[in-house]
Amino acid sequence: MAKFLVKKILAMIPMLLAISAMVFFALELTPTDPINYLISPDMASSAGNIEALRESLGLNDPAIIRYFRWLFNLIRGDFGYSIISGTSIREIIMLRLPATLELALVSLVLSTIIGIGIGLLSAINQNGWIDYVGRVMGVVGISIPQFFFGIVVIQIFAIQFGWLPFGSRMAPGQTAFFDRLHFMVLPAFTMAIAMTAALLRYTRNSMLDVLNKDYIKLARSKGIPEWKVYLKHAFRTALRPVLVILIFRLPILIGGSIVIESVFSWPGIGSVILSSISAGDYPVIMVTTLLVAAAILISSIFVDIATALLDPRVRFE
Amino acid sequence: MKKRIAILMVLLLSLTLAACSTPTEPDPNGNGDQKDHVFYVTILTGDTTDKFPHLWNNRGAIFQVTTFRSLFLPNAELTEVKPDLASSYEISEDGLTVEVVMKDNLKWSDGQPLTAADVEFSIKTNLKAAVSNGIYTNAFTKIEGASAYKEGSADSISGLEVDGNKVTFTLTTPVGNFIQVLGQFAIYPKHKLENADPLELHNNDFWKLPVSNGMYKVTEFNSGNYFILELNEHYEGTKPKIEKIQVNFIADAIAAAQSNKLDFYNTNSTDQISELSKLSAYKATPVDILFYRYLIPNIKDATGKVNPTVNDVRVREAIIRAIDRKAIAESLYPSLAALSNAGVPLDHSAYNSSIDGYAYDPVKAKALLEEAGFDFSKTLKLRMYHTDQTSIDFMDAVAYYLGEVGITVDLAVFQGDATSELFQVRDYDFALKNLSAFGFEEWYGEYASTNANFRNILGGETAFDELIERLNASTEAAERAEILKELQVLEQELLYKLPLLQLKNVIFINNDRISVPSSVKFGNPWYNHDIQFEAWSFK
Amino acid sequence: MQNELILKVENLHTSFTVGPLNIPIVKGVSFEVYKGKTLAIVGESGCGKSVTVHSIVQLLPRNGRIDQGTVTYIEDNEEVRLDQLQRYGKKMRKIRGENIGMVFQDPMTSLNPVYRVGDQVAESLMQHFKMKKKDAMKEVISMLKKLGIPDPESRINDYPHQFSGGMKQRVVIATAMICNPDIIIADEPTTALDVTIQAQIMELMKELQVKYNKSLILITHNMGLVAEMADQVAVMYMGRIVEYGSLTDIFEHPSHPYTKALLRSVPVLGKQEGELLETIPGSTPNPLDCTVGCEFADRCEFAQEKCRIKDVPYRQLTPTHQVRCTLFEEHPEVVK
Amino acid sequence: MKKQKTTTSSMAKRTWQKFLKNKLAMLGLIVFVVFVLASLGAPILTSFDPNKINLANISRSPSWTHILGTDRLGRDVFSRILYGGRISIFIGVVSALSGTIIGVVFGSVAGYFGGKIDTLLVRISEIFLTFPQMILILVMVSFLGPGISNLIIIFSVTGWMTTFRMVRNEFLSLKEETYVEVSRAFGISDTSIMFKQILPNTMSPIVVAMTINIANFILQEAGLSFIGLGVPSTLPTWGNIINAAKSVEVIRNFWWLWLSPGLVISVFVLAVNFLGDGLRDVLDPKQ
Repeated sequence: MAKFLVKKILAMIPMLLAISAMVFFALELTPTDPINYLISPDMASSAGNIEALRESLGLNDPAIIRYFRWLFNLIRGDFGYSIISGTSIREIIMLRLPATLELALVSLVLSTIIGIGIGLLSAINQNGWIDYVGRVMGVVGISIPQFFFGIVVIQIFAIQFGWLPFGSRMAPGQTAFFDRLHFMVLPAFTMAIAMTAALLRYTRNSMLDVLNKDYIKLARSKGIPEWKVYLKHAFRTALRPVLVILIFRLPILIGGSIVIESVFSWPGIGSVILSSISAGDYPVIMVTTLLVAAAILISSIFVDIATALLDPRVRFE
Repeated sequence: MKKRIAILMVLLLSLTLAACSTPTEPDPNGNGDQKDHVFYVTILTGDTTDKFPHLWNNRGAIFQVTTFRSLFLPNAELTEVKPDLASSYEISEDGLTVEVVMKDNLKWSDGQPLTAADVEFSIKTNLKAAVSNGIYTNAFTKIEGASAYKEGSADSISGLEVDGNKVTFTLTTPVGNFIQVLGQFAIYPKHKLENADPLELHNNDFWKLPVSNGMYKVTEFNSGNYFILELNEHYEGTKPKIEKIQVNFIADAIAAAQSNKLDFYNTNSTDQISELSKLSAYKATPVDILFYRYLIPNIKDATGKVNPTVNDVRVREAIIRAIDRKAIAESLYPSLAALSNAGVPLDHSAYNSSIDGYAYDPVKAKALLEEAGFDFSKTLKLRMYHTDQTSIDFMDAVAYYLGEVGITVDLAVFQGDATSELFQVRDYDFALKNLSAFGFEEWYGEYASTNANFRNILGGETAFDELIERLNASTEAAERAEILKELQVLEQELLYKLPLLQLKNVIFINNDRISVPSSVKFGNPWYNHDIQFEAWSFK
Repeated sequence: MQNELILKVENLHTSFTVGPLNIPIVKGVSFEVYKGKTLAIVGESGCGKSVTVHSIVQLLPRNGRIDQGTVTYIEDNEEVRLDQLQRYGKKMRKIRGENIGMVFQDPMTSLNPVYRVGDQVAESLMQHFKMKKKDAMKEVISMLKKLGIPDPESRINDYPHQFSGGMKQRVVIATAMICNPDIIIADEPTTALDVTIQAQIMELMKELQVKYNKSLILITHNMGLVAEMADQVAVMYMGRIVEYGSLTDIFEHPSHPYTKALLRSVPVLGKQEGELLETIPGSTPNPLDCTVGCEFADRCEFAQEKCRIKDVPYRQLTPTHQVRCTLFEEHPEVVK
Repeated sequence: MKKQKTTTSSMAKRTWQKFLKNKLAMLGLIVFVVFVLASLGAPILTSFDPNKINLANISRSPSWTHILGTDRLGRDVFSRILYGGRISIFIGVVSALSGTIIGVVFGSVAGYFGGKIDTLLVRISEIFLTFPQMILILVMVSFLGPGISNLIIIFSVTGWMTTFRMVRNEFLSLKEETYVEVSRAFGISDTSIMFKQILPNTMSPIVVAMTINIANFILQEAGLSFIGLGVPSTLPTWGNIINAAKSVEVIRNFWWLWLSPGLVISVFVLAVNFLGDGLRDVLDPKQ
């Protein structure tokens, strides 16, 4: 297993290098002066000082040298600066990423429980009423725009009933987890909805697929109880493809958080990405993209591990 | 569908209940009685959230003016100054020598003495800093020897002398607002920042827990969440009644207001104004500030290459005449926007009422376009960098009005960052721009041939240069008014910028909790001025 | 040799619901299985052989349903009506695990890929005899040994994908045999295997059946296999048994044109599957199109008008031999 | 040959009958057609110009004149939704079409030729599949800029992978079939075999995937416009109309500004998805 992991991680490195090179040279193509990655022209005091900074930072060097310097800085955790606010990108990410991860994880858990649960029931009761409800839910969930769903729940639960706050991550200064739990309810549910629908559909299809397999028939022919057939024989095998999308969903949730965070004024990485794209803050866009790419590569390793754990055929290859 | 909704409702409900069953809203400062004696202010996340915002760019936030002082303290109009760190000043007759005397026994919040050396250090560092508001750079480069120091050919500034508690500035040309600029310029502690790189001063770790010189000092910094200001025992002035200020980094001011964690806030967003006005606790005070919203034409670049679409002044006049600025202002910014015809507001004493103002007149606009031989088959590129809904609505309306006189408009938001797009890439005919100005000098300074940015779109026209120089040098009110009137005639004639509106700012104070003396007058919230914070108290 | 009846199927009708349609798949099938004997059900794919046996053990897919008929299992002179039991009820499950073992067509897909082989074989022991895992494993090892799997002590910890096809089928047979059932239903047990392995597995099955006196229901389309294995033969076409008799009846006196056609196409053992159909003209009709008369009429060289217009009864040729064909109208009808 | 023709037409007839019986799919088809017709017939259904601002009449709630009210610039919301449908549906359909074409071409090439080009294309599709589509789209928007044609390009470039995989898999299995080998033996060109012989056999899953893609792209256009990075604000699209509803003030006070476009998007996308699912049920031989 350890060898397997090391191999996977080593295979990740050229991938990351390639992506980082793409990111860097894409950055080079943008119309922005690289000095703007450090100092917003609006805030700049004078051309002379900027030139001095440019020289002292080696921005006049050839691109290839700058690429490796940039890469080296990235590895050291120095991600550069936002053009717009002048803040270090590392600080931005350190501050905002936890908010997004928190939201993403909560909605991941929610949608996993609901999605897999209903998907399972739906498959077991194929063509029954649960299945019908589940299927309609599956389609409706991927059809309603997330932001619209968000607006609707804000209108109902925050404005009409006033039960829940309509935005933000916490009341000012109240950082304790339980003090701000109710801030998470609406965004987490809204975020979970599309994913629940997708998981539901996947689980249902995967289960139906497995239920048609001969080994289910064989299991039944052994005379074991139905629940055992479903949970022990069918679900465990059906879980593998579901798990794959489940883990791959985490980075996708970060992408999805862009809209959710905009609706709920959630101060996470999604709103950073959005505001940096609207403001043309390329360094932030690129670094976050790179991070998401890294996150995906890492989660693909997790997918491999999970698949290996679930499926001996993969483990013994 | 119904079932689905029902299931969702149940789930949402159960989570709601779970959330509510946790102890609701415990008073974080739980002293039993309902009032918590913390003054709540906010910074919107989106700004830097891991550091105290440095003061050489924006200076006017309430937590900035109460922590850091300048040599002088301006009034709300920013015209007169009171002593602050300095006790007095004197300007020579020719306006070239300025003598400032510091108060004695001043101390930083860490107990170290605050002396003229800190002033000298701050000005020298500012000249080398990469990030600084243009008003400081403009004023300080006029000090004798400043350029040599900046370029590194001299170790000290010959025109900046410190003698005990007296600082003497020798200027190369008179600077009309030198004292006002010193009234804004925040003094930094030399003993803390001496070894910092001026180019990256704004990112220095000093700002995580800065040593201050105002009424308050920063005592706790919780990155991304909040920081706490408490009384600075080394402050020599009147001790404020409010003992603690909490500055929260938040994403949404309305949410903070609804949770009663917002005592002071200022904004020019119509949505926020409308929402906050609905909360009975808040008292709104609109303030007139120099906040311009205007279209800039991309006429010609620094090498003289001309953009034929907008080069003809008749086209520019036609465009300003085609837009019903007044109707847009009234419907989109009710009671917040005023029509703007020039750099000087219409109700200002220096406004030149003889200028035309180019009122809404689509017929004339069409005639002008035809007269100028405008090519109606061409698409006019209209750009903006604003992403808030009101600005988008605003520009949609502008595009509509231009369409009404037969111009095909391509309206879009810039892809890149605003400054690069406006002055380097320059792929547009007209762009919407904002300017929040300290004084008229900044509005007119944009016309100067030396303006590093605008010379790229105005081609370095020198028509304004002489008047601008005179304005910069003049301190006398009547003389300034004369110059301003001339400038207005000139700008109206040349139309290098198309003024649309001026926006007010609205200050909201939580009237249920805070009492503010009636003598307090609010000015431009972006700049340092006396708000008598020491007299504010809890009700 | 007096035969002891162990399973009796009478007039079994099974249909599948597809959308709004109810498609009859098995139409009035009757046969008997005797202790220690082999019944072979032969026919082309899609003729309803598998559905018939799945109906017996109630392992039909969700949309399948027994419409009428009886399935009686006789254990120690006690008759159990399998068709009346609850599909996944306790009794039915007990019968499935303990009394009737099943071997499916494709060993590659019959074993759950994610569990160890030993666990899968032991599962029914633990379920039905409440055995401890350790004891169950001992049983499994000895069973695998009987079935000729080398080194069973270590192989029980392997996963299915580590076995070859033939070995997998032995494991499946072990699963079917482990609770010592009376009847083994083998649904085309060798179709998916290599030719040489086919022979081995069949030999093994024959040996087991004889040695332990099991009854075997063998489903196949391979007449060669039938000749080797069966005591009784039922020839099925389109959901009906068209001819039913002892091995000699069918091979020495084939009567139904379809049986004859099948025999003409008897391949040498191991001949390719596809070649069978080439000798019978036409293709299998849509089950929905066959409502009255003989389903084979369209492909039959002796077809007459009467084959198509009214129901064709079974005729008794000899006491052990029945056929459903209009060519034998001089023989008495089978009375049911 | 003649006989085959009758069987195909009876197949089509049976498929159509099956489709008619699928209530949800029929409902989807009807809603789809109604919305498309309503957008195309906008000038008949409303006399308001969707872009005509009327600053004297802003943010009015629904009335007989303005059945869905007016927006913050006094434009008629009903008219904007009708005209907006043209652009939103156009973007969805055209992007899905061009994405399908890319997927089909790549998929046929990869599946038919196999080898290195197959590995390369599969790798590329995997990268596109695993990367969050929203971020990918946003990054591309930040380089290409917003606008209808750019959106279509971006959607096509980021939405071809499902079709690609399907077509590739079909090709991989079909190219081994006898008729392909015979055609090859007769010297028929590769392109002709690919597009005339094999491709028709893969049509039904392609149609299903394309339908689902239409729904996806309409959702994505709405999402992008909602965050202000889609179609320029001067053009009405469903997303642009609801874009105005971001502030709490609008959500609280001007429900008609977000409820009607939101419902329109949801209902339309739902209809297309039902249609797609229905088509899958009807066309998929496995069912």
